[in-house]
Amino acid sequence: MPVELRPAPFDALAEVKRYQESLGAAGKFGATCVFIGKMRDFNEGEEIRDMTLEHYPGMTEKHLDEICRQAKGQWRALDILVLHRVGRIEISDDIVLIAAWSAHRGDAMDATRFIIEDLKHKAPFWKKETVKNGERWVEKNTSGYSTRPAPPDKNKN
Amino acid sequence: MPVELRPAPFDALAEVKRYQESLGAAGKFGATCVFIGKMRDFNEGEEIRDMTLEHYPGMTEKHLDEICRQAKGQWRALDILVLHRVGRIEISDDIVLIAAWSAHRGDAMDATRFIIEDLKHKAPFWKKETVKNGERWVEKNTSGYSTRPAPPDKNKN
Amino acid sequence: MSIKVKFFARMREELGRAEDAMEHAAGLKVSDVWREMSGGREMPDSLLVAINMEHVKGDPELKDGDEVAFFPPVTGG
Amino acid sequence: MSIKVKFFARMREELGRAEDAMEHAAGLKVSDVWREMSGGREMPDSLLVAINMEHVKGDPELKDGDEVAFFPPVTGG
Repeated sequence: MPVELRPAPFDALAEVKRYQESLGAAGKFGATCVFIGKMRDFNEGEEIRDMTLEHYPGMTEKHLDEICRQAKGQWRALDILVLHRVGRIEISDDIVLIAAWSAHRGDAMDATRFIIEDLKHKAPFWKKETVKNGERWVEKNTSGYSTRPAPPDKNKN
Repeated sequence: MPVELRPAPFDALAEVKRYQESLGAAGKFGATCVFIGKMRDFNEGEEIRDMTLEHYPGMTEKHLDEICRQAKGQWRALDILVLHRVGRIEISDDIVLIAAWSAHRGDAMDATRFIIEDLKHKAPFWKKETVKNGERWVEKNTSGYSTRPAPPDKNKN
Repeated sequence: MSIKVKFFARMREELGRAEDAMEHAAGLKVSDVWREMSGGREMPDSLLVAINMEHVKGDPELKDGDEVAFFPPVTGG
Repeated sequence: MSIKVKFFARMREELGRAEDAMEHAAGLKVSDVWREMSGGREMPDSLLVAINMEHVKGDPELKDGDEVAFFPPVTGG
């Protein structure tokens, strides 16, 4: 159940592949859910040039370990991988990777969702963006939706 | 928004990477959610040797296209990729891949979840497993959970 | 009118064919097709039906040229 | 007793340092540390506080050797 802070760029999909192969549990899990958050070139209507991600060494790792422990306790996840960039980040860099392996799709997806939401709202990271006229702290993470969706109509045929 | 049925094995993570690169939208999406369903070596307490996936040519593709269209209408997904195996499937083969790209994590994750649930409950595919004593049809897809999870405690600090 | 009929998975095996066709006067319903095709078997509760590749519920009436498919609960993904 | 204090992000910039320390008699609360460290500034509504790397709410009392951290809303992921 590795949790790692990465000061250098990483390729999230390659990391999932590499870690999955190291699990050696081929055939033992039926469901994998992956969430990847990437550095965008815009935020709050403004063009972003790059970003610096500050964290609280010690607490950040501890908090992420605790989220993963909670997720594993709540859903039947066989394994979880969390990677998060720190330091200077360029456009299109992968910032965060959450991956969960389970025998069951609901467990894999809910565990992934729980971890990214907790991370976004509680893990001690802070983004400072470079925009045209200087730098600015990102004030607050958003709800993660562009619009509030209506629940899908499960009864539709 | 490609939807493809694949008669031959595919590497789901490599397909995500390949398709993402073809999008050419580097920096335009912030969130990617991927769900991969793999062939397990056990089901309902019995060891599985291999499996055959039957489908309804024409209707299956049409239904998957329609699910993706609905998902795109409901969430702000920039793009969606759906691949599904058909035919004879071996242990550990990737069976289904759903990937959604969005500017927002909630949209990417909800769209992915909606598509896999609809696919599991409505898309015309049928699994026949080879077990020790012969073959058997899988009777029904499950809820996708090993246990019914309690909602995470969002207020915990 | 003429109707095309398809069977999948367990239904295909039980009825011994993947497709068939029937000619009939107007007013034919899904349940009539099933009865004719299955040799009078009861329609299983879990049986699913599609007309022209769209899921349908209940027992709708068919029109000339329709393709009716009978199949068990789906198990993809 | 002695307390270690840390500041992150905007708080670090506004208070001009990443860490500090203070000595005090027993009975010190988080709000006392903030007042002392910030030169009497009002505590921002959105300010978050951790003691020994755990989030805390309210205004708990500190004990000898505690590490108190002040930071703005988190924005990772």
